[in-house]
Amino acid sequence: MNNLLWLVPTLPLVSFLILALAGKHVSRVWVAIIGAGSVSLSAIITLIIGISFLSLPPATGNYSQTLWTWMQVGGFNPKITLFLDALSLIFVFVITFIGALIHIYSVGFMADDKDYSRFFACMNLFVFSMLLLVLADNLLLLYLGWEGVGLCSYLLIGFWYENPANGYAARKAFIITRVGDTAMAIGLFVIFYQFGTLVIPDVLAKAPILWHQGAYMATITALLLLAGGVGKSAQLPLQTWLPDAMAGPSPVSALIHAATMVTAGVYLIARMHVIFQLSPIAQMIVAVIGTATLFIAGLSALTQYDIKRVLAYSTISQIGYMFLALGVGAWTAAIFHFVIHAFFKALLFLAAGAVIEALHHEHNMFKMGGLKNKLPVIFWTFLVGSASLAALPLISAGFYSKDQILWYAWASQSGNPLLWFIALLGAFITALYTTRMMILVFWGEAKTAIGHHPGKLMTVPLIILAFFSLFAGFIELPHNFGHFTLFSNLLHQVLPETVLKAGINTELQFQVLASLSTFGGIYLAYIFYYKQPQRIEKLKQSGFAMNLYFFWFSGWGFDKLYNVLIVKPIVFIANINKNDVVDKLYQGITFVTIRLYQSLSFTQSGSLRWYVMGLVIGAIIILSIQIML
Amino acid sequence: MKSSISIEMVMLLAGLLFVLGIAGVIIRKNIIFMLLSVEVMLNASGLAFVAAGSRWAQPDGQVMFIFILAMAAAEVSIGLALILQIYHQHKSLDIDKLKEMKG
Amino acid sequence: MDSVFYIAAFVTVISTIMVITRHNPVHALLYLVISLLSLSMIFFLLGAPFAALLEIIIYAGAIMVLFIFVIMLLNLGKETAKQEKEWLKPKVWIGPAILSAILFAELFYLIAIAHAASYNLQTVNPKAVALSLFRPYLIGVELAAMLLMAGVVGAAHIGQHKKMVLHRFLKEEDDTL
Amino acid sequence: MILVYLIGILMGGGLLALMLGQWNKNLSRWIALCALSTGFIALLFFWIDQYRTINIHLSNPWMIDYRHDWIPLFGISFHLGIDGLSLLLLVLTFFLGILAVLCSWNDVKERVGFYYFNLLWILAGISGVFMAMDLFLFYFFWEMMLIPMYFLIGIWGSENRVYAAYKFFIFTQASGLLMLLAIIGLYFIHGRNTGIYTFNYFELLGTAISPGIAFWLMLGFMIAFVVKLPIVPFHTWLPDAHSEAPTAGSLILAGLLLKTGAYGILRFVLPLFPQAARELAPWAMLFGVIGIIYGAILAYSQTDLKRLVAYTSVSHMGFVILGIFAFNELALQGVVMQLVTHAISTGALFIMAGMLKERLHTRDINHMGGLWTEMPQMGAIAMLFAMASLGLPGLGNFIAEFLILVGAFKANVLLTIIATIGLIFSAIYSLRIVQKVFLGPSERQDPVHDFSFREIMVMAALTLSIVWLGLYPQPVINTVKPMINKLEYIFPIENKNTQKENHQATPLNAHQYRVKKQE
Repeated sequence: MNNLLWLVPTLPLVSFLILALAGKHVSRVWVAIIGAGSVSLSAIITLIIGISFLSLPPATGNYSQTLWTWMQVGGFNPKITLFLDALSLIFVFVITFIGALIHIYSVGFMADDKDYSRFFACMNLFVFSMLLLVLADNLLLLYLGWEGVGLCSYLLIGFWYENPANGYAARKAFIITRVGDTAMAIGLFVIFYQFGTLVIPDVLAKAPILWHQGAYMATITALLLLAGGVGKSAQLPLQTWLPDAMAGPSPVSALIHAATMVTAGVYLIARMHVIFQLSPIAQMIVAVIGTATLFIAGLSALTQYDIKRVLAYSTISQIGYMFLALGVGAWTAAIFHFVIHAFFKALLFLAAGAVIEALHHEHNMFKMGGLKNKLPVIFWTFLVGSASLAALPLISAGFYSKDQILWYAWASQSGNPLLWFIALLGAFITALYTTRMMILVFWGEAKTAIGHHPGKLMTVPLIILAFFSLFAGFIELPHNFGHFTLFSNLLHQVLPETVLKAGINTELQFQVLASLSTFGGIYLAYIFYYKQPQRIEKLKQSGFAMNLYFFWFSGWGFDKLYNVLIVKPIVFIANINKNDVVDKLYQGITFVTIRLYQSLSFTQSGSLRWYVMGLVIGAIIILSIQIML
Repeated sequence: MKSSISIEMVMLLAGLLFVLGIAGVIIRKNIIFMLLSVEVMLNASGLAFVAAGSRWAQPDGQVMFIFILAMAAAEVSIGLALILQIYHQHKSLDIDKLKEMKG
Repeated sequence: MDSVFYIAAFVTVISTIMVITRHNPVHALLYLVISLLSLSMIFFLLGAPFAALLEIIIYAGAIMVLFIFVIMLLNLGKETAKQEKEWLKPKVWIGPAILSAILFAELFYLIAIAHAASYNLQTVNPKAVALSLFRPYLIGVELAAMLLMAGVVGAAHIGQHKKMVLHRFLKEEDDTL
Repeated sequence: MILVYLIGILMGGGLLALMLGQWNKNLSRWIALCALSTGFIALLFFWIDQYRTINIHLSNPWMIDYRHDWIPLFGISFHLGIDGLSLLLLVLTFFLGILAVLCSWNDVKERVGFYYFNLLWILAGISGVFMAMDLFLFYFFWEMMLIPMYFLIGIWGSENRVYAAYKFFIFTQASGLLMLLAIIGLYFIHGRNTGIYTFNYFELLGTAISPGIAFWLMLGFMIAFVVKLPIVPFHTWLPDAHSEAPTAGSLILAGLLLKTGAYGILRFVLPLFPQAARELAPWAMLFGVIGIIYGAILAYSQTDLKRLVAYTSVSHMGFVILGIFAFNELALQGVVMQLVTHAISTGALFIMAGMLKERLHTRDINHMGGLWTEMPQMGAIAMLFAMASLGLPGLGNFIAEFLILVGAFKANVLLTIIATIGLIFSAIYSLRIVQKVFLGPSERQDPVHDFSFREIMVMAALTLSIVWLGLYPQPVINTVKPMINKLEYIFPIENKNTQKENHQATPLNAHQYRVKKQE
């Protein structure tokens, strides 16, 4: 099955080329078939490869296929090699499967858009780059996928280019992720000079030999890679771009800003786990960043009125959970949460997209309402997604993945109670804003009329995703629910076991605490937004609450901070130096020469007597020199 | 007949005349006076040539003097013609009137 | 012999100073003639009789006459003398005078310190001059001839009274004088 | 002999175009085109058969040599010779030459014959510069490429073209004269040492010069090349020259004239004065990095499209200097890649800027906007080349910049980090171009037509080459390998062993690792 591997990324690439080059001359039906078809085909091929991978696992634990040597310069010869092992199999499966569903959905969603072929071209290019990122065997190829993904997110966020705000959001996304990419590039240089190669398996093999535990270089490299991951996965310092990235169409937000691209950072850290294990400080920083982000993003999500921005902040928060899991060494839990999160977040975004389209592109949740019986399918699928997001115990898949992270945050070797407590608080806030969203959108009286009912093409993917959001959790049950850990057995071929603290046994208590926090969140939201809305009016009076509201609403003021700290100075320098101060230097030279020649020409006064006088003075000077010598 | 005038004295005289000529050219504003002073300067140089010639008993001095004379004659004729023309156009012989050739 | 030389030198210097200081052009011209005559006297003393004669005939005789013609032609009489008076205010000539004084001082100093031995001057008879004139300096003579021809042609051309054509809408200059 | 034919075709073509230009304009265009295409095809065949035997003569980089005495008295000979680098840049010259002729097909109306005469003679000068193996001849061609470019900018430029032409000419000429001084100094020193007075490059290579003089001679050469390859203090002629030059002119200016500077450093400064070059290295790298950041910030603040693209090439050339003075194989390969890919990507941006000026009659990006709706093809291609200029992996520029940065990282870590930060700025200005020109609301009333067939051909050629260089740059790298190995031979700092051992690693496992690496 090894030789089929190259088909998975090339199919989307081929369909991208077809659509990009001949997009205009192909009818809309064919565009849909090529666009969605290619991704579904590669999903099917992935299934085939996956089955063969699981049924008879290869000896080396991975499939590897070298297409050609990218370049050969002295000691540096990266090859274009596709490398599939357990970790990348899961990622490829998620990307292609959810990608296919989203493509099918967007056939219906983008039906009346005029740039139909350009949309599918960019989406296919995105799937290709993401697959390349995940299947890359050396860091340079990974970097190629990394930047390709950044490019596609830029193209798709700014898809409706008439409105300059979309263009601005797209550029903001690209530049902030580019900051992260540059840090990662420097990390690549350090790795190359430490190990002489960029091939990931070699790097991971040589790292423990060359660096001892807690080595200074290990921490530097880990932090640089983390910076790259933080940029792409919109974690703490560089998370301001994701809420603005909601300017793109909903399928884009679903695919790129929920399921796949934003988790590229998680993949990178999981893939380079050896380096992170070598420097506990770096791993602790990953955990801290994860926790801080989940807390901040959770609170910001609480105050948003635009349905897509709520989901954006919730994505940042959930990825914070994954970073927390990676930070405390719960590698499999992070990947498990990634898979589950991909399902229910894609579902939520697609359902939100359907709601927005039904209400004539109305984004403000407070103007929606009463859709429960008008859009039943959307309601039920949205309910399942929210339940999974809020981690409703036992039923939803979200519970199993998030509960595992909470458990390891406490029980793992490098976990500590503070991280666990904030994570618990985060779970409570998540439940709060999810229920708030549900109530505002589906209950209460309808404020805007339904314009257009979503077609079959849009509802079928929703139902499939809803099914997975419910039942996908059962492939990894906690210990006390019967030892059924299919998922982590697969992953332990690649990622190390999570080392637990000694003498920890009662997981049950933590599960109960987690479910209590979820129920508490749901109940509180129910009280505030359904039972007694007047409580909110009372809250609005108190000045402090309103300041807090605006502070959280603006994403804890990061946007203003970066604006003042970075954007203003550069724009200022650019404006004052518009026509090149160095040029002034040369204009100065010309000015001096002109001034000089003018003063000399003044001596040509034209009067004969002045010239003879000059003659005499010259003679005197010459004679005096003669005398002196 | 031998004469024992020392050559420096003659050179001194020529120098003095030359300087007086230059002074004349600078001081006077009337073109004719300037031309006259130029004539004085020419004579001074002629004197110097002749003195040198006689000092080394070479005819070259006097030959040069003759050339100076020829040149002086030509120069004066053109100079005077110019003066006529200037007087004709500008109605005055003031040198400062002729200022067009300025930088 | 020396005394004659000194007298002649003295006369030349005084008459040259008179030339550059007179207001009336005719007076200046006459003083110049005197200076030329005393100069030819010095030439004679220097043993260059041919040069002395030439000086008198050509220089004093021909060129000075030309000057007189021009002065007569432009009838520079009393009013030019008066005009010269206010042109020659001390403010005008002090600067140049000082300059030429400095120049003379330097010349004097340079010539004085030369103190070459005072050989007696030999006379160079006209025959020797004529011989060298037409043997080694033959080209020089022809050139001088061409120079004179140029002088004549130049003077004739410049002297013409052309009708002064100014630009058509400037004032029309009629052909007087 | 092929070398003489190449220059001969160009010069002859130029003259022919000039003479026939009077009768009908179209003829001189076709002459220029077929002169260039014959040259290009000849070169391609030459490259292919050289490429087959490339790894056999890895030691001797010189492929072909043609020598004929010109002024034997002073030891000046008409000595042409090419190695990997010159061959590559020659192919680039003819390739861009063809594109220049194609893209100025009907936007030059008056004096067409003289226009193509100038164009071809610039190319002849440039190919002469890349081939000259005799310093005097090198200087001759260096001047020869200058004058027609002055005419090109001065006659067919836009508004204040005279100012720009003067500035360009004075800058290059003044620095060129300094180089002449250095050449003559070298000539005499060599003559005094060895008794034979010659300008031949190979003999001058071995001259023993005292470090002091060597430094000054090297500076003489460096000034000429640094002004040509604009490094920040001397770059101010480039934006003016570019914003006023006609499309073909700025294409040649950006694509080729800047490369002669880098070529000069690689050919003359490093081999002739290795010790002095090593002394200058830290300073040169510093100026390179300043160039990158300064060029980027200025590019960000421009409103004139061509000026903006000119400042981007100042920024990219900063990378070249950084790479050259890192003295290791990776960086040098990166430099050569950067020369080729920068020529293509900036050339494409200039062609499009020219097309926009032709259609909208303005270069000011504030008056443009929303052109994507009317010109989707140009929008897509502009997006591609903007991405190329910000170094998107998968396109040529990324390979070049990555190699340079990896190479420079070994030489000087801090400067490389600052240079990598420069990459962020390159992202900012590239995206600004696309946003201001193609995206956003469109307020144009009169319709603007998209690419014509000829323009599609030009753009397709450029896109194919940039993508090919991005995905499979090996042919370019192999062609230049012999030349760079020879350069390596001159700079034997520790870059022979690939890794600088990490000082924390305990000696035991470091040794262990080395042993492991051997088997």
